[in-house]
Amino acid sequence: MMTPNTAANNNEIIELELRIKSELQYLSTVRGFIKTVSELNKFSEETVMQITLVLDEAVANIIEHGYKLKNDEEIYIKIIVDLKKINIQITDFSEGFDISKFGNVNIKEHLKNRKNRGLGVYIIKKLMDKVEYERNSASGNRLTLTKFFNPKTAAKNSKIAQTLENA
Amino acid sequence: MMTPNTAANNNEIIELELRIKSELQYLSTVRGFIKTVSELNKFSEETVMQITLVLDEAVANIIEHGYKLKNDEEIYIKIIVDLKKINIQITDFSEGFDISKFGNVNIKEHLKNRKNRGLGVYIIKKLMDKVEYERNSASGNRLTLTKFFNPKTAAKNSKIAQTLENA
Amino acid sequence: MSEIIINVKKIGQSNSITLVKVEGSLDAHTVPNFENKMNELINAGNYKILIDAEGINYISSAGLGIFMSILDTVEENGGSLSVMKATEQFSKVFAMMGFDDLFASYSNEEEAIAGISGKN
Amino acid sequence: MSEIIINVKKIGQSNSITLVKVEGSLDAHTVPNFENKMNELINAGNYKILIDAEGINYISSAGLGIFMSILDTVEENGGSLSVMKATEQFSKVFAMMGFDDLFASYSNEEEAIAGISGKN
Ligand SMILES: Nc1ncnc2c1ncn2[C@@H]1O[C@H](COP(=O)(O)OP(=O)(O)O)[C@@H](O)[C@H]1O
Ligand SMILES: Nc1ncnc2c1ncn2[C@@H]1O[C@H](COP(=O)(O)OP(=O)(O)O)[C@@H](O)[C@H]1O
Repeated sequence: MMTPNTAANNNEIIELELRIKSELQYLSTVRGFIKTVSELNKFSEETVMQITLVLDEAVANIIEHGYKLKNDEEIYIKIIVDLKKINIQITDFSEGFDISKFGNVNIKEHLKNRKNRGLGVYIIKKLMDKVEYERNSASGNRLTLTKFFNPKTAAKNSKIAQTLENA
Repeated sequence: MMTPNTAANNNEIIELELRIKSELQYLSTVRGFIKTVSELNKFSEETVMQITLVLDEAVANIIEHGYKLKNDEEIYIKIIVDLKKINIQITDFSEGFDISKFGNVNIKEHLKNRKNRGLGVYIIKKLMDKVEYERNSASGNRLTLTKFFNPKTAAKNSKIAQTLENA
Repeated sequence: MSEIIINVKKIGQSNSITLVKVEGSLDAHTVPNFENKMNELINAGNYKILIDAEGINYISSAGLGIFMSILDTVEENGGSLSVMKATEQFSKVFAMMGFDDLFASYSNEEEAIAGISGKN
Repeated sequence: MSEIIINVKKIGQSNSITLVKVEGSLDAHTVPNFENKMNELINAGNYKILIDAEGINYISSAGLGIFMSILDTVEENGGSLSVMKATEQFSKVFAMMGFDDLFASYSNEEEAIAGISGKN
């Protein structure tokens, strides 16, 4: 494998960051950002659709539940793409929410009861291969979402997704 | 006039930041960023065209002349839009270049001699109403570019542009 | 684009179907606006609703949630909620959540009118 | 999109015009590629060049600079550089810099062939 540096020189690593204030109107900006990053990288349409939705859900949750709709708070979205994966790091400075500890939604039960909330976390876990949460008082909450390009690598790493799939 | 805070609540102030590494491939990302910001704000087509070009020129110059094509250096692009103006702040950590001190290009002379460089600074100064440069050893170089929505306000502030226009 | 445009029209036999054309993105930002409009319609007694989704270029879980709650309300009142001309993103998100089993989906207005009228 | 696509074709009487169709954005990133291709063509003796700009969705000063230097070289060799089907952004940037006086601009291939052949 190439070192990150060589890869960067060959345009094989992409690293971009978008910083927004905690306002729901910026959700469309976040989606536009993904679209632009995708054009740089020629992701498949399916991948673009999935990471767009996941990022929208994650950022909407931070604004609504993390910052409780308070404007003017910070959210950083960093995208790092290498030959194997798309890595999305979302940073915020709210109280924090450990998504990995959040009970899996039984989507069939959910639909039966016509609950109209609680779908965002389900979508995030279902569509990403890896979902990690880390909290640090200084550097804030960091949600790291990973999607592998190679379906085989993905399968190995997508225990959560598989569990949900079989739910 | 509204306080910034009230305005933000009314979606009248927009503040977004894009952070890129010093690679020319990201110029298209920067342009995509402007496009997305413009959609949020419904700028005129003319304005979008102008700020897209100006930002592309300014960032290309930082990468080529400031960072001398060295990858992996940081460039921050912040856009703040209020009811009166679009404000673009570009930050980098290279040696710095005071664009305001750069001699104005005589574009006719330039064209006569068929010089194929030195057009970027001309474009930046011509299309923006205000071009300011500030250097701080800690926080880097900051180029602040302003475009007013109201042509009357713009005229008052566009001494540089006018001088160029008459050149 | 951050706004949505909603247009309402009565169609079908004796104008019994309320066709709601939605244009824009249905995300957490725009959904409250959509929800208000739908609630107005439902409160005014429109229970047979057909959504023209051709202009919905994006839907997130916030949008899905509203579809669920509209479905609840109209069915309680003996009505129905259907969708026509769904875009790819819309269809995929609905299918991913298993929502496609809950809503009738049509490819055009004629089919939709026939289908909805046949059902009730 | 960060890449450009360049297609070359000979047109006009006795194939004397080199039509270069450029697709993509001509910015500081893509211009070296464009410049290399143009230098190849010029070094091979193609001095009557027509650029099909329909697919150039964006041009910055880096792109303008190359047009200037191509113009220099082909005119030195008794040739010409023309543009056809320019997009709005392309035309505006050219006009802003006063470049529109230096290049013949045509709206389609027929006009271009007539114009270029008439000139030389
Ligand atoms: N970033 C976050 N900060 C705090 N709480 C969160 C966050 N994300 C999700 N949650 C919690 O998890 C719940 C489920 O989230 P989600 O599945 O997106 O559904 P919804 O947002 O519709 O409630 C939320 O209601 C909230 O209590
Ligand atoms: N950000 C920058 N850092 C250092 N030097 C710069 C910067 N921007 C412009 N310059 C200097 O100003 C000159 C003119 O720039 P410009 O008008 O963009 O033309 P070009 O980039 O084609 O030379 C450059 O050649 C360079 O010497």
